[in-house]
Amino acid sequence: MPEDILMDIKRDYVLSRIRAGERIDGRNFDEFRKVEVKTGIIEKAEGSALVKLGNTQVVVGVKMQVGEPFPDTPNMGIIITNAELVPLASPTFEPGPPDENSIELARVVDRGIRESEAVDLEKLCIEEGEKVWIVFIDIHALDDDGNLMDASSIAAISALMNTTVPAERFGVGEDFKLPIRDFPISVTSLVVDDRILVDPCRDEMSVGKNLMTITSDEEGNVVAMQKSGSYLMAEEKFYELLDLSVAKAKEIRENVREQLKGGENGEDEES
Amino acid sequence: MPEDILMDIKRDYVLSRIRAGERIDGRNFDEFRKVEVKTGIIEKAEGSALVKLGNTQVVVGVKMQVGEPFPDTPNMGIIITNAELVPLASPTFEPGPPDENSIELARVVDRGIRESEAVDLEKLCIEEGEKVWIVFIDIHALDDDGNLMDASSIAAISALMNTTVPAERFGVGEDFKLPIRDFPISVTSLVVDDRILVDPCRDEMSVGKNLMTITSDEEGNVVAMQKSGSYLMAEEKFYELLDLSVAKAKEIRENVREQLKGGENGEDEES
Amino acid sequence: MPEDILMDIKRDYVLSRIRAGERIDGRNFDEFRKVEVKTGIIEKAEGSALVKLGNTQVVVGVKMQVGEPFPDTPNMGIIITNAELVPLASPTFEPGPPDENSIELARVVDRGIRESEAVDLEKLCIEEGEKVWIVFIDIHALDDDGNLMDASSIAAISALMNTTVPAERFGVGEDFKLPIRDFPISVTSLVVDDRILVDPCRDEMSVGKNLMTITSDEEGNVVAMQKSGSYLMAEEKFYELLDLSVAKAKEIRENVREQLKGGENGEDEES
Amino acid sequence: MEKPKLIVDGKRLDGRGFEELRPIKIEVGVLKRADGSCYLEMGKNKIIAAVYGPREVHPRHLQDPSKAVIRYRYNMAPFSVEERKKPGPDRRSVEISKVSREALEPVIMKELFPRSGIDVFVEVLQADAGTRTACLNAASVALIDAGVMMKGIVTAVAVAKVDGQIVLDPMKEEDFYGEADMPVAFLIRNDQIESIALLQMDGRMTVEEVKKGIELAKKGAMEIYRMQREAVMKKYVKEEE
Amino acid sequence: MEKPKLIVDGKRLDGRGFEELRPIKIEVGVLKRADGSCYLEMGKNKIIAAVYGPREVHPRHLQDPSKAVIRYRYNMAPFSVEERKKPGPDRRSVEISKVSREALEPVIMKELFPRSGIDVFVEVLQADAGTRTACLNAASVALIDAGVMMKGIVTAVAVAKVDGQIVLDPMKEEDFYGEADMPVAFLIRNDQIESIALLQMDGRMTVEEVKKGIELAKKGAMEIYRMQREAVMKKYVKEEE
Amino acid sequence: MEKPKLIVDGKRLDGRGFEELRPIKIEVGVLKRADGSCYLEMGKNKIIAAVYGPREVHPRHLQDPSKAVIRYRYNMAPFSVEERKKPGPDRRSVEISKVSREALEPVIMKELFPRSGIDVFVEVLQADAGTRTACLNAASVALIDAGVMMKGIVTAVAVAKVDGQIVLDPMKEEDFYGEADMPVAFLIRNDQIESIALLQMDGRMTVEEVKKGIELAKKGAMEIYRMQREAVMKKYVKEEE
Repeated sequence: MPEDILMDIKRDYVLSRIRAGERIDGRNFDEFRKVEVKTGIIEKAEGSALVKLGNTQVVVGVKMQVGEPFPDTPNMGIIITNAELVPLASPTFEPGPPDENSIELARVVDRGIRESEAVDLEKLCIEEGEKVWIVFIDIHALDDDGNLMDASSIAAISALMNTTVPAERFGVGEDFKLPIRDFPISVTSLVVDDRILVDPCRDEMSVGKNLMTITSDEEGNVVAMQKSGSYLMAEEKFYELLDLSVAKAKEIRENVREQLKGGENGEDEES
Repeated sequence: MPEDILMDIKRDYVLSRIRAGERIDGRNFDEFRKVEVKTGIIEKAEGSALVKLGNTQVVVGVKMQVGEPFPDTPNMGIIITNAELVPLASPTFEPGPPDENSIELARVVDRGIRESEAVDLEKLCIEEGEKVWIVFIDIHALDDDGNLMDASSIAAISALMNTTVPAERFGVGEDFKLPIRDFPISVTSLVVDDRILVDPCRDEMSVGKNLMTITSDEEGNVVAMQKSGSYLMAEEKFYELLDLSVAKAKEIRENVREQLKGGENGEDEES
Repeated sequence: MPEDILMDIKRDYVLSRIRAGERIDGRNFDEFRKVEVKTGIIEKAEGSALVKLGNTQVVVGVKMQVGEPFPDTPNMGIIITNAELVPLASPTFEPGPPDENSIELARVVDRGIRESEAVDLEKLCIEEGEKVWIVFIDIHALDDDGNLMDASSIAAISALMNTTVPAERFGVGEDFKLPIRDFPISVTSLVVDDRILVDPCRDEMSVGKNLMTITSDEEGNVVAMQKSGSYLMAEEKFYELLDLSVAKAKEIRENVREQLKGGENGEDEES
Repeated sequence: MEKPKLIVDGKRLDGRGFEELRPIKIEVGVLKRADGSCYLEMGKNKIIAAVYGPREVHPRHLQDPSKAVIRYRYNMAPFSVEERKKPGPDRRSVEISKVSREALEPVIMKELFPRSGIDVFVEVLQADAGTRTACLNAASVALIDAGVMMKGIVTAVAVAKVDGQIVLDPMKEEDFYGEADMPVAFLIRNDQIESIALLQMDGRMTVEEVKKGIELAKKGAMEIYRMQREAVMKKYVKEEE
Repeated sequence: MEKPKLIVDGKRLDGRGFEELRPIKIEVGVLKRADGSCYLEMGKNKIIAAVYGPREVHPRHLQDPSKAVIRYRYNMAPFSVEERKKPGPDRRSVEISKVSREALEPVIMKELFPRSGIDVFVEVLQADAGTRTACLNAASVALIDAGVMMKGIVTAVAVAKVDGQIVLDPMKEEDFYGEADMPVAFLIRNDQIESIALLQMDGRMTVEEVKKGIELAKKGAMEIYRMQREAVMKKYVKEEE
Repeated sequence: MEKPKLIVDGKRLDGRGFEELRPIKIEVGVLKRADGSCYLEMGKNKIIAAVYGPREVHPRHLQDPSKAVIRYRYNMAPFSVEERKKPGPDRRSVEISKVSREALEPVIMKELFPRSGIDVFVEVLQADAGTRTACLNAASVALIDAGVMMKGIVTAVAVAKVDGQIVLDPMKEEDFYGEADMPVAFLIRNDQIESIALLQMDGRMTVEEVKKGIELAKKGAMEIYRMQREAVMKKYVKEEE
């Protein structure tokens, strides 16, 4: 009961601020929280990244194995994306097999990477129809303070860019950097009444989970979209979201790109 | 509570009618509901059939794959029968892995087909000890108004008779009709007091689930039997059931055979 | 409620006796219940043993299969130990997948056998890197009157000593006795206040599950230890346990060895 | 498996124009046990939907004291696709069930049925691209057939980008080889599209193409909406006869 | 694996006549923790059965306010068969558990124990054809040992058609290569067979052969029934000494 | 894969002496959502621990009216080891979770929080031998950070027998090729080792070596204990600034 009341108070507060044209943490409506990216943090993984989006934290690790290609794509590598919403990351996550939320998270991140063709899968063919590289992208949530989706997307592409294909260990040639040719970025917004709140934090989501995720590629094409949450969205609102999301993605992409290049990834340099 | 009362009233009504020598839907005690069979309804399946038994509806689809034979029958194909009591078909079915009822259903249908040797499994050997055809018989309940068992049995053998082995698609020769050499028919009855109700509808089963299924082949041999339900059966009652079931099976078999031949299966003709 | 009261009374009684320097069944504190071992009781298994430890009863069956070795030990056979705490054995066991107790049981028994190198795994290599023997040790509890752990350990090593490798059946040479080169024995004690109760029976465990299992090999080396139960153990108490357990193991080992040699295993003689 | 040309002489592989739906067939009230039901064909898709409820929810702690709990289960029959599908939910069907439920939840007047449950079960008997939209269309009709109060009808359709063209209601080859696929569902009330209830997309489209796709989807949805209404009407007319 | 001749010179492979049971051994009260228990051998089958209850049912919503809830779990030890069996229930054991429970339910006087549970757990330590009937025989004795009130004893046995002959209590080769297998259980009261509690069959038999099989099963069941009674008696006589 | 020499010129492969720990780094309060948290590195092990509670337990029948219910979940990230680990608990992690929980249960003052739950979740982000002890060290600190009342601090470390020597805090090669591994946890209160909270061992050691190992573990644990205290202090000093 007390928890319910707390939730009610929180929701009322968030709504009153929104109606006053403000967000509770003082951000502009189209402003992301601070994005911090660190790559190469898991030496045992082929690639890895820790992303902080405000207080939200996600680690993505990339592992690679040699396996058989799918029959209908005999000359292409395989991507398998998995998300674990471990109970460490939120009081609402429970141990157990993936629920619909972690499945949706994994699949939307996967689509951004897959549809932007960020990974050059043909270069991951070892022997046509017989042996290809399987890329496991494992999303591991650490702290869910809202918008795990975008934190995971950024962590996933960053980890891929950090990945070295361990060909030597598998006895199939020399190690090489995973061939990456695009940089998809997802932008998730909360739709509240007539307002769009980009990168909602968890307290903001106490008003409802009316989310829209739009992922775009380097050239500003849309590569994945997902309406998530039980709500109805006005058509015009969607068009507004569309333009906004592609614009914000560009901004975040530059920010992340800078960090990936930057000297702050000491551990990354050696690889 | 109201549901319980409704059930009580229904049971009392059914019982009073039975004691008066009548069934609630006016059928004779040894009378099946109307049987309607349509084959070839799922073009993507190798064979299929929709069976209506009164309001009870079941679809069976047959899919085939190439696989390894069992070590002790290296020159024989494999039949795998599976039943899904999906929650669409009855307010009492719940989503989840197969429970004891769907397992029993699948296994009894399977035994009728297997023990009558309806499918000539030796003709499904592609390469002895290496490659054989696997026949997947998937029973999909749509509407459970009682006696899913017989509806499923009829649908299963009808779908098998409708099946073309997709040898070309698997690159192992030319397509051919699945070799069928028997026509097993199951007859399920409800035992109430001293009465035998053939092909019970669901309302009749409100008096208890005292069922007996007897499957016989074209020559009137018994190929499978299953007492199902928590009850005791008098020996003489069983002998009565035995004779009755074999006789009814003959009748149903002719009925179904007519329909399978008949022109009403437009879609079936091309195959 | 009545059950809780019963438990309380039982616990108080056990504690009062212990404080009076006695065990409820009159045993000395360092005394095992009677150990009875019968081997070869399951003719269809490659090896088997039934162990009674007082009223506690466990059957272990050993089955062997041919399979692939682990990549990092290409010339060694594989041991897989599994325990089923079937609901037949205790009112507190429930049907279902192995819980933490049965997993712990299997793993501690496994460690005793594995770490003492009781089975000469190199002799179970059929073809390096390709084919090795897999030894399945299945622990099947029948009656849990306390200390399933030691009953299972004794049954496991006894069953292994009873095992014939079925090479002929698998077409890889002649049958031979499973090569055994050590005789690990676990000793489990209950720690109550300042007292150590070796081989606790179930009623004694009503005072708590403060257990310590110490497994030693033929030469008196420690090969496995497991503190089990939510309690804190004084360091000196542990040293006392250590010396005691190794000494008791020696005694039990001689006892079991006698029985395995002895004529009382009629069925064993033929193998 | 090389990509075939999907548009030849301004026509699609099955002869349709860009803005043309596949043939649709809708039957209402096809099941006896369910409170509402619908059989729907859309091209080679064969869908059957059932609605149970409002009914009691077990166990009790799953009840919501303020409104009905909606369940939506999208399920494919093992024989519905080329390669036999293992029975039971996979990751794809879990996701589809989620977004489909979320499309219906704001449309169903849940507040009218506190503590109760409304279950929507949809079975794909044969799949041929666009199953999630076909299922939603069948589910909407089954909900009406069950007498569940709603703010309007949910109608869904996919659009795709195929050989550079935005086309309506892609069939299997277009889905597989096309550049993008975008399933959309709308809330339609009084013959008016009111809002978007479901929206997903994967592939690659410019922002302009997405907008064009939405416009095309609206056009397609209105056509389907009319067929949904007609099917419902036909049943009730028949019943009154 | 060619089918061997199963009947030679009018005798079965193990030397038995057509109407002869395999050797049976029954011990009552072999487990301490269970409320009732029984160890039974029938040929090479080695079975152990335990009964718990009547006892409380958890969680509560599984209770039946008007009678006891019966559970029956048939389980094979991994080492009980030639090829190691993966632990846990498979489809076969689920079906056997169902029909076995349904054979006992009408015999146990469930109404005497409302809200409680009676659990029958049966482990197959070694299997050699006819395990389900051997298990039921052991379960019946364990129920008596537990003091559970029953309308009589359930006694089970299989018959088979083997090389054209109807034979009693088939062993493994007869089960595997034979033409038909028919497990039957009877309710026996006051030394009289009253009714059929379990009946299954697979294979191929004429109606006449089925009837002949039932007659033979009755004969076999009566023999087993006497051994069940004797085993129970032996225990209680011993206890009184 | 031949066993390498693990001790060369009296030094271990990574240059450590026999009684030397790997470098340790501890950070407190690294997560926002959790009530207490800790990030810990020990050699290449990277561990993150979170504590939730005392909080309500659902469903109710899992509550204990007399004390808090403790859960402990040890989990390895799929990318934490050389060969990708399938997500979800395996037998090893179930056992580790059990003995770890049992080490903390007698130390946490559970009686102060009847009906409530205290959850300790520990994720291994990278594994390099000794994860269970590193996890317990992180968990202890997270419990303090969450303000959970305890009788002291639980501090854990492993010792091993390697090329005949008893060494402190084995790293991966020593664990894999060594003769024995013995993880130990102590309850430490007022700078004093009070008792043993966890003890496991596998390998082969004489009784004397086991005793020597315990002594060495105590030495190592005291060092870690000081680092745990320091890390906690650092956070609270920072907060007061």
